[in-house]
Amino acid sequence: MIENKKNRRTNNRVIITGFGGQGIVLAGRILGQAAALGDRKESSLVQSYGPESRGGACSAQVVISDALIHYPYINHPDILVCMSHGGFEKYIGQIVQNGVLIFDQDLVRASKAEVSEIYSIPATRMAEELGRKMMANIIMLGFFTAVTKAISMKAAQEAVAVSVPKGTEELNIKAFNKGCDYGLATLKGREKKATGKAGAIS
Amino acid sequence: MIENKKNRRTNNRVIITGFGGQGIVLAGRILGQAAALGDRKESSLVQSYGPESRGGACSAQVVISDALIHYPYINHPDILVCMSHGGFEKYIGQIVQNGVLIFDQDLVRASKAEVSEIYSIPATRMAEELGRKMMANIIMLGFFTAVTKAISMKAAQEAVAVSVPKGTEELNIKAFNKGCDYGLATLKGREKKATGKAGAIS
Amino acid sequence: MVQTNSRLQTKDPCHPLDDLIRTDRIPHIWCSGCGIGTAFSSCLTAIKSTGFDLKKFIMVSGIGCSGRAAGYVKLDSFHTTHGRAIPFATGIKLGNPELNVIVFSGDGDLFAIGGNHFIHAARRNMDITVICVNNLNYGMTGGQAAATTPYKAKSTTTTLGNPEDPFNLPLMAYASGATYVARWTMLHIRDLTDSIEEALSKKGFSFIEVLTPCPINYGRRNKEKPLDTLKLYQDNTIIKNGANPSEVDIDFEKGVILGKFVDEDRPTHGEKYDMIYRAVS
Amino acid sequence: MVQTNSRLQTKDPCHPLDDLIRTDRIPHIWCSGCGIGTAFSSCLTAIKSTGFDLKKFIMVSGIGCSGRAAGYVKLDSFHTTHGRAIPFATGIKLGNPELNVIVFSGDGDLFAIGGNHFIHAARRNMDITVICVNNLNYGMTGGQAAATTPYKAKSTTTTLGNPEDPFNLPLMAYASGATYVARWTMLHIRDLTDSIEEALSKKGFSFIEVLTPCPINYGRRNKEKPLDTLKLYQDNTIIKNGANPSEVDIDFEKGVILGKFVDEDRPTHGEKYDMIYRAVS
Amino acid sequence: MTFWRVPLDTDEIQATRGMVYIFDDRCKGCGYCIEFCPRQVLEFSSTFNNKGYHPPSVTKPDDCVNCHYCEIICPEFAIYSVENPMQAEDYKGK
Amino acid sequence: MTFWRVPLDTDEIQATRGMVYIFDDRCKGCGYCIEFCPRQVLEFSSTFNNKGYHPPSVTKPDDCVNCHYCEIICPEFAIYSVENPMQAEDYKGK
Amino acid sequence: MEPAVLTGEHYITGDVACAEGALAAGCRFFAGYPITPATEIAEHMSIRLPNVDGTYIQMEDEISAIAAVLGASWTGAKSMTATSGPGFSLMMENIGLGICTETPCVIANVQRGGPSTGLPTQGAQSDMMQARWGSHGDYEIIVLAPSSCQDTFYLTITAFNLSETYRVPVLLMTDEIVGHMSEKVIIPKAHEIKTVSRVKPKGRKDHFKLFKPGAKGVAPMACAGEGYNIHVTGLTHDEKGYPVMSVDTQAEMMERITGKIRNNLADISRTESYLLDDAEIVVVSYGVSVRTSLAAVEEARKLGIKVGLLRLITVWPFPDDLIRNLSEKVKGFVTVEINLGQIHREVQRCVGWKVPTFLAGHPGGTIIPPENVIEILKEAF
Amino acid sequence: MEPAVLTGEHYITGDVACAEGALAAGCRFFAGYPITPATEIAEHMSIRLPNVDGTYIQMEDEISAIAAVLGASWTGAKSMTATSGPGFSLMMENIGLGICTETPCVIANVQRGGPSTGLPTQGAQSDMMQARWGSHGDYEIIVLAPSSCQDTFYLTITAFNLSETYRVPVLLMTDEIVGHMSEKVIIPKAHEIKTVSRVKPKGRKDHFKLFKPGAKGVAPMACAGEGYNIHVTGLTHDEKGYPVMSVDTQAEMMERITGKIRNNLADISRTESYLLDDAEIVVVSYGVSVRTSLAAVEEARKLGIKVGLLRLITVWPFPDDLIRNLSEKVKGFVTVEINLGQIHREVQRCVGWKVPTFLAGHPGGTIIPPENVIEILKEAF
Ligand SMILES: Cc1ncc(C[n+]2csc(CCOP(=O)(O)OP(=O)(O)O)c2C)c(N)n1
Ligand SMILES: Cc1ncc(C[n+]2csc(CCOP(=O)(O)OP(=O)(O)O)c2C)c(N)n1
Ligand code: SF4
Ligand code: SF4
Ligand code: SF4
Ligand code: SF4
Ligand code: SF4
Ligand code: SF4
Ligand SMILES: [Mg+2]
Ligand SMILES: [Mg+2]
Repeated sequence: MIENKKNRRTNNRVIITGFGGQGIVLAGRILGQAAALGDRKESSLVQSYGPESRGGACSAQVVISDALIHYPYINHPDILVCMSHGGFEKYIGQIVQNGVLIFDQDLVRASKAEVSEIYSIPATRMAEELGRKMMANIIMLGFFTAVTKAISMKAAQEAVAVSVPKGTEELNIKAFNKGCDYGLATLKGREKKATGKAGAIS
Repeated sequence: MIENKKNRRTNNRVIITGFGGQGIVLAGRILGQAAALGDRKESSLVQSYGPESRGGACSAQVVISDALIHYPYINHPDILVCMSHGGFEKYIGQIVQNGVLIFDQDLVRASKAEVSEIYSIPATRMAEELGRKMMANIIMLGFFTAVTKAISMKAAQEAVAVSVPKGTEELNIKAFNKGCDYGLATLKGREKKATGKAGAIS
Repeated sequence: MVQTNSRLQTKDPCHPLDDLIRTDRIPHIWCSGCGIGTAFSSCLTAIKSTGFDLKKFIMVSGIGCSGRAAGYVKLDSFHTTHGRAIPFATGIKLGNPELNVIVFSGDGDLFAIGGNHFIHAARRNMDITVICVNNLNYGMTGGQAAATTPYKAKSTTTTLGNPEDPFNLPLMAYASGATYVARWTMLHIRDLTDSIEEALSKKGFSFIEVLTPCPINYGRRNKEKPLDTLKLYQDNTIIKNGANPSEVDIDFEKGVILGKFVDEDRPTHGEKYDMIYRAVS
Repeated sequence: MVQTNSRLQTKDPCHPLDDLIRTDRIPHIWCSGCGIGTAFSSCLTAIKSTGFDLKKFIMVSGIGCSGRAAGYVKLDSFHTTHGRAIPFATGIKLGNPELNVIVFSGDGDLFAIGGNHFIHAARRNMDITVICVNNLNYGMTGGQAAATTPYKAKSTTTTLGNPEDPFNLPLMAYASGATYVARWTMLHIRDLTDSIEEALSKKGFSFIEVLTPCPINYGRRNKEKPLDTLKLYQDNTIIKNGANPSEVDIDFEKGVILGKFVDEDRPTHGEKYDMIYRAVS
Repeated sequence: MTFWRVPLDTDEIQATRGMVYIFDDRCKGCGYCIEFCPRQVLEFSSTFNNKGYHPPSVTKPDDCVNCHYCEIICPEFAIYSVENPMQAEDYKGK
Repeated sequence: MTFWRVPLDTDEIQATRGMVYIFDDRCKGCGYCIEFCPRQVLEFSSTFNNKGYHPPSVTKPDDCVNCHYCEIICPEFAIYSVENPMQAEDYKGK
Repeated sequence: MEPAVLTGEHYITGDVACAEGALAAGCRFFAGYPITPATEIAEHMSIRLPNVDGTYIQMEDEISAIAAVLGASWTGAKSMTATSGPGFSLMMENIGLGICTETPCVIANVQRGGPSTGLPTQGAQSDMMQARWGSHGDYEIIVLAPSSCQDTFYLTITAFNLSETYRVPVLLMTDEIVGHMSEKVIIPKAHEIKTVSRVKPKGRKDHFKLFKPGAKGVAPMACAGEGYNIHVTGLTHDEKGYPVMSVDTQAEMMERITGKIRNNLADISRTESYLLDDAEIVVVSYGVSVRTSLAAVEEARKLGIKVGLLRLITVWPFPDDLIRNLSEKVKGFVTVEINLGQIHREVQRCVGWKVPTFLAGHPGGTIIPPENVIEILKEAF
Repeated sequence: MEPAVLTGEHYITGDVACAEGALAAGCRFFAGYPITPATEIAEHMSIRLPNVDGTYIQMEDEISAIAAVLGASWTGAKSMTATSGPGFSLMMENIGLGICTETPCVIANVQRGGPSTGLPTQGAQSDMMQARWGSHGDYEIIVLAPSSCQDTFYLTITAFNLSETYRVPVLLMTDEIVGHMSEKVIIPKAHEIKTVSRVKPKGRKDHFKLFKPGAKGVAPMACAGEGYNIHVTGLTHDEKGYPVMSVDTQAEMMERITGKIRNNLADISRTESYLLDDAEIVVVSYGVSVRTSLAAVEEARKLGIKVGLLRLITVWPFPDDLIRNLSEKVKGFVTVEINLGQIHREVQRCVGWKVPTFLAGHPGGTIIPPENVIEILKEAF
């Protein structure tokens, strides 16, 4: 599994899911934009949401590809990002064999998930600590970028900066970096563990 | 010509024409109704009028027939009744060879008409004399009934009685009879003339 | 044929408003005794009196007898759909704010099917002048009850009497935000003309109700000959400028209040839009 | 999970209004802090208080967040098209005059697209009760300016401020002919409930405006947290029954006037129709 | 009912001498000009116009004060008045 | 700002003892009941409900006067109060 | 109270016949807005309805008229409105609501020349495709076209019956010519008139599902005030009537509202044929153009042309199979209609390119003259 | 003043791309009424228009929105509105006025699931027949369907250009999926964008006829305030614009308003083909379903199925001849669209029964999965 990381695929189908009001679609848009404008790939984002302005199930599907994207919907995500338990339950069965699951550890009870690669972060809690609960999505995006490398850090940060409300750029970049750092730390921890383990085995 | 009279055809295509406000369509309806309900024939009435409530060109086309009427429009009227000069000019060219022309002599200048059988009556003037200018149509109808015999007198009077506003039945029947009398007198006059003429020739 | 009482007849006698009407379409469709023509003529006189560039006057009508006005005025003129003259006029005004936009239409058009557009244009203080020919019924379709038909009046759809109460149009205009509101009858021609001229010269949403006879459809069913109606206009009206709009409902028994009821200055939609949205270059 | 402060917990705790809501559809779609739920709940309490047969109450809504109410009430209920709740309700009332018909809908639904139906139903004095949840914007579509949005307020379509002035809804209702007109906020719950009960018990066209927060769309863009809005409702309102409707426009700086403004008795549409058209056997 | 004969704004109008022009074929015979002329200058003619209406005719030419009321009340643009440059005397003897 | 704590109709409501019921999963954590309870009976709980909101919890059970204000202001049908048949004494010692 | 069924012989217009047909069918609510040439239906209803314990209201526009009709229908009253092109266009959104909520009602469109204000006092048949496709979204609808005054009387009854049977708005597409023409109309005795009313639910009120299909795929209909606590919405909804925003619920709902029409074609589709048995050429027509067609067919037969007439009484759902089958046997088709070829397209679609298809049409203002048809028959075959 | 053409690369939704396309085409007036999923077009226009000296107004409903658009167009401003199904239905009457008065303007319909309120936040393509037939009376109209955000940008420009060229309302039929999806959109330099404006009259103002056809059968257009004393009516009118209630004038007017579209098919009709040269089966599609179709065609080719794609960029006027000609060469057709077979009917009509035609469709809520198409391709051929 971990070997993959260095050689991360450049075509990715990402589903981000959560509640209305968490900024799921914005996260998807930043991701797509980073890929398309920053990393100069093709990318498409489709969203799905219900009649509720807040609290309803909501998802963003981002396809990142080197080739032109015909069909923008995702039946089997390579990467699934969950910010609600409902979203997790809905999509977890569809993830590809060697897919990646990322979730907010306070909002999702992902115990039973059978996914090869799993990352979690207390994004909402961290956002609350920053005093901006609605920046959980940006923290998550930082984390996502760090652990998946589906988009470049630079592209991601640039996309964050132009996508958030004027005046909040700095705070959002800070939130992004927080998520990012958490991701890098997680990776480091795992590498260590893996090395340790490998060491133990070899 | 005059011989025809006794043997008046029972299928008639009648066009009545005039201005909006003269009761042209009502006259047509009474005629059609008399034929259909009184004389138990088939009859249809189609009307044509413009955007004006008053004063615009207006016509009623009544087909009276022993057989079911498919096509209710009239290209070539057997009988043309004119209560405006405009209507006269529009339809006079379409009248059948041995058709009948009837007109209000104060409103139509029918000098040049090449029709075999022609009758005229000062219906509007007579109505004005009755103090009810808007009964000119009923006077005309009485005249029409008398000279054409296209509908029976009884059917016509019944139809008048049920078609006019409540309370005005009597006055209208009176008007109808006035027109009728005028028609009978006209016929008589012609017969005399014809006899005289015939006498003169023979 | 033209008659005159003078030996000195001008060669080509020409009605003083002939330059503002499409003479090739005259006589118009309005019935004998119909008051729309008088209201229309008054409006044309008012347009002239403003002295503004005639090229910049636009008349918009909806559908109805009154709505035919747009077809007779020799200005740029629009005969739109039933009830939609005001939003169409709104588009014209916004598309080219230099134009003076007059809506000339009927009570049914403006207040039955078109009522919503009226109240919203008034609310926005859209800079247009609306002249409503109120003949108390739908003339064009043959005399059905309208939202202005008096309680218990007869019409083809209320043969035993109208069970509904009519709107008080000046009150509706005032409540919606109109900055100029007046009512006249077609008999009060000079007042009417002055009022229209004043409304045209004033910025903002102006509304003028003109009572007119519809002898053919309303009059006939309610036992009013044309001259009877004009007599009502003469005898049973009271001119009371500044009257409270809530007290001017139409009741010919009490007497109908005429006059200018509202004349306020508030920024127009265009002024507010420009101020908020175009201030920054 | 149900919490309580009592040891004596009833076995099946049940909200006192559960019999009037479709509990299988709860939680509803309204956002946290949205005031529609409170206005709705107040309406249900009022319905109960009348003591009338619940089978005979009908709720009709248009489209919008507020319009979702019809989907949650356990009465015969109709969620119609945007703006058309009132004419739909009119059909119900005329089809079966025994029914008590309540229209519960939003300001956009009732006064933007639906404004014409409102004024005409009021004019007719149609015997229905209209409750307008006024959250100063179109909540459902994401917070565009409405015909109730204050001048210069922010919305997704007026990002620099609304260039239009809002309607004064009670004035509009009064000017159109409503026989009962009141305004409350969702914080004045007991007044509101009493008012709705009164309106339901009264014949004729009744109109109640309820100010409610839309924290997500209106509040967020105009820097009002939910509790800020409620504080405005508490601090900057003045209860003044019988106030002149033309003086109750909404201005939180001056103070917003609440209360019952109109309470008149006029024959309803049904009464007049019956009198004129059904008197003769 | 002489009241009928006084137009609503007679006072304001300065009395001069008027020439009235009538377009017979525009007229629909409503009679408003006749009824409201303050000087009873007009009467229905007996002739019919193209549309079958009786247009007004000028029966008291000398009495016209050019008040324009016939002109402005006419719904048909069928009548108007202009100031008469001739002296009243000119009419005499006609 | 104690003013905040007085509901608009406190006067009218007769003070008795109340039992409050809270449906956690209906609550959307708006805090209106908490803010407007005249006796500060309620506070936000720290737990999350199904939808991720913090429903109120009863922190001063004895103070509830069964004024129903929490019940009627709640937009979610998530809280209500009933009269408490128990004596105040019963709570003591809990 | 007057009798609702005016048994006897009458000489009346198509519009009045429509109103009398409605009353005979049990219509007790009419909401309308005046428009030429449909106004006379409203006017007649305004006089007659209160005398048969019904209610007439003139609304502020056509949108509110159709909305009120839907509302009244939900109280159990058989309801209708009548309009012409411009008003019909305005009704489109709420016709969709009627379809989606399966609300029985009848809408008469007395067609006049279009587009836009067009020719208000002159006839046309140019709203026929609009009748089928004028509201947004997919749906099926029932459309009938009368060709005489007598026919208008009966088809109005049929319209109500189909509407009640299938819980669907039914459109009566008449036109200015038939609407304004007068003919003898014979109204039979009340008991001779077959009227149908919606199926009412049985069983427990609390388990009732307002949109659960019963016989013929049509759900029994509870009404307002009957204690079922019904909920009715124009959102995509399940059998209970509750909104569910899902592709599956959408598919199920669409199957319900289109299936009940598509699967009952034999019951809904009505045609009449004249001299069709040995015909080599088929004239297809409907509404007032049938009169032209009959005249033309009779005339052409005299000229020795083997032509017959297929009259569509039900224009929608379109009798695809019937026309397709006919096309196997004949040499060609002529569609006669007062428009630029709306139903002609459908004939073409069903015929394929197997045999030639012609149109005798024009864009409105008057009936098609029989000569136009005969000319085509002579030249083309 | 901001630049109207935001040259550069953007990651934006189809709705925003539509708004930017409009601005780039020269649109300076927008009147709208919010409705999901079209609201974002209005929102974007509300911000952008005043900065390019244009005007945005939110009207009280969709009827007034389209009326204002028509009014503004007559002042010379390129004008548009945007809506979705329910609002589109409400606009039908005044779209007819636009057609009848030959008023250029663009109406975007971001389609969602119908009928009625349906599925407001979910996509469909089920207003395609309504786009053609939704207003009363006969007419022709131009309808374009974009399938990506970039495409939406360009087709909005095309919509304005065609609208100005032919003096006709042009409908941009997009859908929730494209409208709400985000993709890279490249906006070229202003001078690289070809925009067309209506032909203005020359010559004497007093002899000008507002509806007298010029080049391509389209009359040069004078606007309000230019001194031509124009008269514009929705009644049947002559070349001068004056109402004339006659069958002949109706025929002439109809020839003008339909002829200018029918006779310029080659210029108006736009299609794209993919792998069609050797195709035995033709997938016909438009709008967002083209994406499904492309995916399906590529997949099917891998399976050895000789299939190609015909994409309709202009859906109406329908390319009858193109499809008919294709039908001579291939074994069958599959129409892919998110509805119950609206354009499929047209394909059938053009193909006749020559070769089989299939539909890959469903009644809305989401895009058609490519698998559905492949299944048909595998099973049927
Ligand atoms: C959408 C629509 N509905 C109805 C009509 C029919 N119609 C034409 S004019 C009119 C009423 C006109 O009344 P009003 O505006 O008062 O004008 P008036 O004829 O009285 O001057 C109606 C209902 C129409 N043309 N369009
Ligand atoms: C004909 C039509 N136009 C537009 C819409 C979109 N729409 C749905 S709700 C709404 C506004 C609702 O505002 P309001 O009535 O104030 O309700 P709120 O959501 O604020 O409670 C709009 C414009 C629609 N559904 N139908
Ligand atoms: S019908 Fe009435 S309003 Fe219309 S022109 Fe005649 S008199 Fe005037
Ligand atoms: S968007 Fe506003 S009105 Fe709608 S539910 Fe949320 S808070 Fe309430
Ligand atoms: S101008 Fe006309 S109204 Fe005045 S006096 Fe002369 S004729 Fe009479
Ligand atoms: S007012 Fe005009 S239309 Fe009437 S009679 Fe006098 S001239 Fe004729
Ligand atoms: S009933 Fe509710 S609001 Fe009142 S005191 Fe008790 S907890 Fe507080
Ligand atoms: S008022 Fe209701 S929703 Fe709000 S916090 Fe209290 S219980 Fe929860
Ligand atoms: Mg009127
Ligand atoms: Mg609102």
